[in-house]
Amino acid sequence: MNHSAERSLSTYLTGFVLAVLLTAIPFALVWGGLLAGSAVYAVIAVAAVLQVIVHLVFFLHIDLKSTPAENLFFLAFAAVLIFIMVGGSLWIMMDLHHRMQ
Amino acid sequence: MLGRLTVEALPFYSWVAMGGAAVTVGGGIAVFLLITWLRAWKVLWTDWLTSVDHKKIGIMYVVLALVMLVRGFVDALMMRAQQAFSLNSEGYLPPEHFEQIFSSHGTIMIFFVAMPFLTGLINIIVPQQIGARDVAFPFLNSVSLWMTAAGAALVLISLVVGKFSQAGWTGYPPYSGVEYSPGVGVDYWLWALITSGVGSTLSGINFIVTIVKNRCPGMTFMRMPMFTWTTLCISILIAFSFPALTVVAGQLTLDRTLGFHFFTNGDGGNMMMFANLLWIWGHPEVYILILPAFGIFSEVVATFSRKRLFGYTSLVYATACIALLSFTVWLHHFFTMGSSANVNAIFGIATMIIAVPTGVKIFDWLFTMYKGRIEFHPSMVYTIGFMVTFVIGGVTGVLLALPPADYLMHNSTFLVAHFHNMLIPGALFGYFAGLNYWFPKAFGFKLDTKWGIRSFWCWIIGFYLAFMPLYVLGFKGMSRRMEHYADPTWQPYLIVAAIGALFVLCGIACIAIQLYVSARKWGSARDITGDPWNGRTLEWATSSPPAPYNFAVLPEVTDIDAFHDMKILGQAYQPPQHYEDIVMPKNTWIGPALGALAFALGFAFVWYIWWLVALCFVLSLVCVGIRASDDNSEFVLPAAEVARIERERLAQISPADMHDMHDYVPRGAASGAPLTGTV
Amino acid sequence: MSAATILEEEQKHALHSREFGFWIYLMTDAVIFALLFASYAVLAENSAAGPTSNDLFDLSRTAIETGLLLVSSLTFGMASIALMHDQKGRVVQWLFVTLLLGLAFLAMEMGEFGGMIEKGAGPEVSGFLSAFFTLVGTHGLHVAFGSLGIVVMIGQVLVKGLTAPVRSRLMRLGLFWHFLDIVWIGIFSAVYLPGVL
Amino acid sequence: MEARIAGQRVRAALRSAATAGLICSVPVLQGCALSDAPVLFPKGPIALAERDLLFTAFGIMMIVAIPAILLTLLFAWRYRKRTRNTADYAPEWDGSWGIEAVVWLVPAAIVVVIGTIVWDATHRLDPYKPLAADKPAFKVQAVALDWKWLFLYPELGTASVNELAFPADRPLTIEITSDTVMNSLMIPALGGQIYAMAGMRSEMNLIADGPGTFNGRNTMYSGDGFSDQHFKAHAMSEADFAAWKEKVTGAADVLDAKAYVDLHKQSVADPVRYYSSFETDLFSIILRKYAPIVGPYESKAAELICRGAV
Repeated sequence: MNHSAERSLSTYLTGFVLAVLLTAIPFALVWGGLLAGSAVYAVIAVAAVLQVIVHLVFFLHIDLKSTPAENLFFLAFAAVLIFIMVGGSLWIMMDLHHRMQ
Repeated sequence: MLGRLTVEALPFYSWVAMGGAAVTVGGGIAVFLLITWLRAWKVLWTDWLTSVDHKKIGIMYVVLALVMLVRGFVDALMMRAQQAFSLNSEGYLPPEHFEQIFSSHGTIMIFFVAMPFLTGLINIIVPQQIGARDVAFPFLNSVSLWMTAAGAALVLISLVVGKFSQAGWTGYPPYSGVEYSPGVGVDYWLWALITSGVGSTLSGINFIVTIVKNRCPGMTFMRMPMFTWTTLCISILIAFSFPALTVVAGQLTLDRTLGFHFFTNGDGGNMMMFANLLWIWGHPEVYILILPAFGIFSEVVATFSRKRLFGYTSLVYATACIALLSFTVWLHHFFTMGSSANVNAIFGIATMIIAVPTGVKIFDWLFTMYKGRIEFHPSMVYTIGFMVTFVIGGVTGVLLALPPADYLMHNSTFLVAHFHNMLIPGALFGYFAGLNYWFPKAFGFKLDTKWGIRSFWCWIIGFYLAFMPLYVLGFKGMSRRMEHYADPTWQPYLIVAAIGALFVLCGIACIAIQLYVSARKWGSARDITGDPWNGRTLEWATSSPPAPYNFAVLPEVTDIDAFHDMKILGQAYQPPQHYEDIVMPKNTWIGPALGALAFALGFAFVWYIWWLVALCFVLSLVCVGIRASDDNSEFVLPAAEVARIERERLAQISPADMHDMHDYVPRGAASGAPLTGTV
Repeated sequence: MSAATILEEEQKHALHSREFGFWIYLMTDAVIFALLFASYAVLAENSAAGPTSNDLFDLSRTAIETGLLLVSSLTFGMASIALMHDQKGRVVQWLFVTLLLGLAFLAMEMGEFGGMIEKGAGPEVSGFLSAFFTLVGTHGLHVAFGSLGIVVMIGQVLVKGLTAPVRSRLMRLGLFWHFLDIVWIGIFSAVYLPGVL
Repeated sequence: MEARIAGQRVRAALRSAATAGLICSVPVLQGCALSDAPVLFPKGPIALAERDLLFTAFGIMMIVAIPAILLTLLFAWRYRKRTRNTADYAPEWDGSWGIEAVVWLVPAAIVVVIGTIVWDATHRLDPYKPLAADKPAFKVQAVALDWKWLFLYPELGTASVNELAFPADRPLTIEITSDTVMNSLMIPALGGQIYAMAGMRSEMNLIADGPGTFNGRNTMYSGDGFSDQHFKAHAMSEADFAAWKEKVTGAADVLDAKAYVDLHKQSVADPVRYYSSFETDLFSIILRKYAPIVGPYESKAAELICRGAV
């Protein structure tokens, strides 16, 4: 969204390397069965969130300073709503699931 | 060849169905003949249907809304009549028809009356209020209109070919699933929702961008008129809540058409997920309908109290609060599904919190009236009627937000009364206020006030008579959607409610008469200045109706009531130093074409005519492709032409037409002087 | 001002508006995917006596698909850099590479879907499979539209050159392509990896 | 001038509205006293507590609602435009911290109060919560069918259609499910309602003040027979209940798998029916029908019920 930002090769390569790492970790854990229980889910979730941030920063060039404020606002708003909608839905449906046994 | 479409689909199986079909087809033929008789086809096509002018698109939206209001109201009248008579009898409607009628009533009123009405008013007014020449995406605006019209057409044609849904406007599965509703009704409902939902989403995005990017110089966010603020908020709500409708309607369509198991009984479906997703859209939708009306009330109450709006900042924050909170309360539509107390209590409390900013708004309007000079224009009378009646709806809303009380009232007529109590005074009265207020802006002459006031009294009396009995019937244990009943003590209430519906019928007739009477004597009620009510915001700075470009020179703004200040400072109606060329979008046939294709695609999908589905899809892509490769979609209106139009306009205005501003002092930065105040 | 400069000014403003509008569209699309994820999470266990995710998912295939999409994000980035340096030929080359990667991804996904349906694990078998096919299929549909967009844009670059509207469209297409990669992160993290655990 | 005429018009219209309202309210007042409204005059402590919550919240909200309504009417009257209005006019007055504070904080305080009450009441009146009583709860299993209610009495080994009977001196625990579309079971005089959904088991606990007969119904629209999908709930004295039990136990019909498959067919306005016994584990089998598990059916009967045919 921002025209002046430096989109050098190194930005994309850094992003790519980080993304590969953050993909490799969860795949390796699951494939190799290196971890068990809820820890695996935690690692997958953290790696996913980090990788989303990596993509936003290095590929979509989101930047708190140079990205227009309205774009940041809508990104944040969407994040909050997705949290409310997905979190709320899961909470409601899990609760229902338990009560309907 | 024709999928499951056969002769059986034609309505020769009962007199009710034939009657509905006859009225629909007859209405269509009448309109066709009228246009032909007026030789208006060419004008209609070149000046209106293909137009990308936001004002014309807005007018077409409102016309669509008013036509569908009549259709939706006929449904209401038929339901009230049925229940007034059906004590221990079948009444005059078999269940099959009664069910279609209450389903289409809700669907039409929400999607094809309220949505187009508010979108139309927004289209006509918001670009002018922010001092812009157009919306951000004029072509997209035309597509939105025609998608909405395509959805409405799908509902209308369901009366003639096949049947409409019998699953209620919320269409809860598994009843709306293919196992229990195998016919085409639910498919019509789904495609009407999907098509018009796409239109609404595009409108939402369009108006966010318009308001964020197209404001005139000096108009900061905190100087935007309240109607623009509410429009911005609901555009955001539309953009972020309609995806939920798209998802849930898409999933139900997959269930019905391809045998998926999202919401089926068994096979791993979960019907409560439907309720969950539907209301993630549905609750914000309530505020999408009501907030623009709140914006209209804010404009009207300031103008007709001849005062600055009280608590502008407070109103802005209250609007934003309501918009955000509206995403956090959806579970209150299904407290009774058996959630645990924690879930119910938290969603109940979140719901009640919305009452706070809503209450604040009521008091802000109240104190705008305080120490004002109130003129009982129909818009203002609708506003006062709203303020009194909406409070009752708010109270009953909080009652329903108490989960244990909701266990008693859910699915009862109390609930029906409650949401009509929100949507009739809260939304519809606002749109009517807007219709009376902005009509001269759109058409250049004022609406008759006498018939306006009469329509108000019929509507409000009709409202109280129709819905107060339903509150009581809720206490008496009457469920909604009952085709007949056995309790004789219910009948008197239902008869009163039916009388209320007759009053509303008079209200609608009054509006029709008002339009007719005003059109007959339009010459004497001409609005020459473009500012018939001594308005305060920028839309009154343009002529009535505005030139295609709205503003010859974009205004500069220093305060919220921009035009009010211009009038005080003598800056209004002044020709600028020089005129400039103006870029305008060209009309295009692609908008109506896409609408027609969306209609055909929906129809084909409903009847499983797969070759037509594919054809429409490909043709739509072709249309989009033609449009996307057209780099020549705009033209330049030369400065000389602009100057001619403006000179003609200003020459008509004599000082006698202008409003006396001696009561007012300029304000803030606009005056360039410290406040003197005349309190 | 001449008509040409006014049109140019107007075009600049319009392109800004389009870029912002497209951003909002992406956010609403993100909500659509979020709700499809929520549906999947709710229905993931509902395999209704049919095959479960453990029976069906093949992580090596997922890993290759992930790699294809990730590399395609990088190659689209290369196209963006070439665009910045006004290297028309390079832009077309990198777009073409991206297109090939996208098509390879689609081919693998269709192979996966076809295999599952053949095995009697089509979307009509259970709530789990309905949600799976809808979520992953919607993503695939987006990739297909993105690929179509790349074809169109290669044509536009060749025919019209790197004009302002073409640049703006390429930038928006890039956003879309990177966005699809982000959605894919969600898919392998919420669908495939937990599915084989 | 115009304003004065408008004012007169408003007055005239107000008068006619008041008259119309009075005329219309007469039949209402005559014909329909509200003493039979089950929500307002409940017959059980649960419904009573729910109603009291309704009344309390309503009362508290009047603190804001009544001033809002009265002030609207008062201001509209006092500050109307007319030729000689002595009322103050302050066209530039647009804010007051005092007023803002009151209009934000008073409703907020009310929400805090009602919110506290709701948190407590929602937990106290959770329909799943077993009721404290001297005697153990009487358990009934309710199945929503098109368009009738089937009640199973595990304690008695009997079943009934469109009639629910239970001893008045014991709490009533109803397990609810559906063998059709979503329904909602409600007995307004005794308390709330809970959805009945296929494959899911929901629950409701109620208790009656004493013997009596109450209306119950499905409140969730479910198709053509919906209007007639109601039943009588009888809270019975010990003697009456014993007699009723006798009557049902002696019924000729038996609700075996085959009879259930027949009963499951759509029918409208069914008469009350009694079954002296029902298929073993019928309720669980109906639940299992929609929540399939891997493996064979546990019995021929289960297979018949789940598949509708063997």
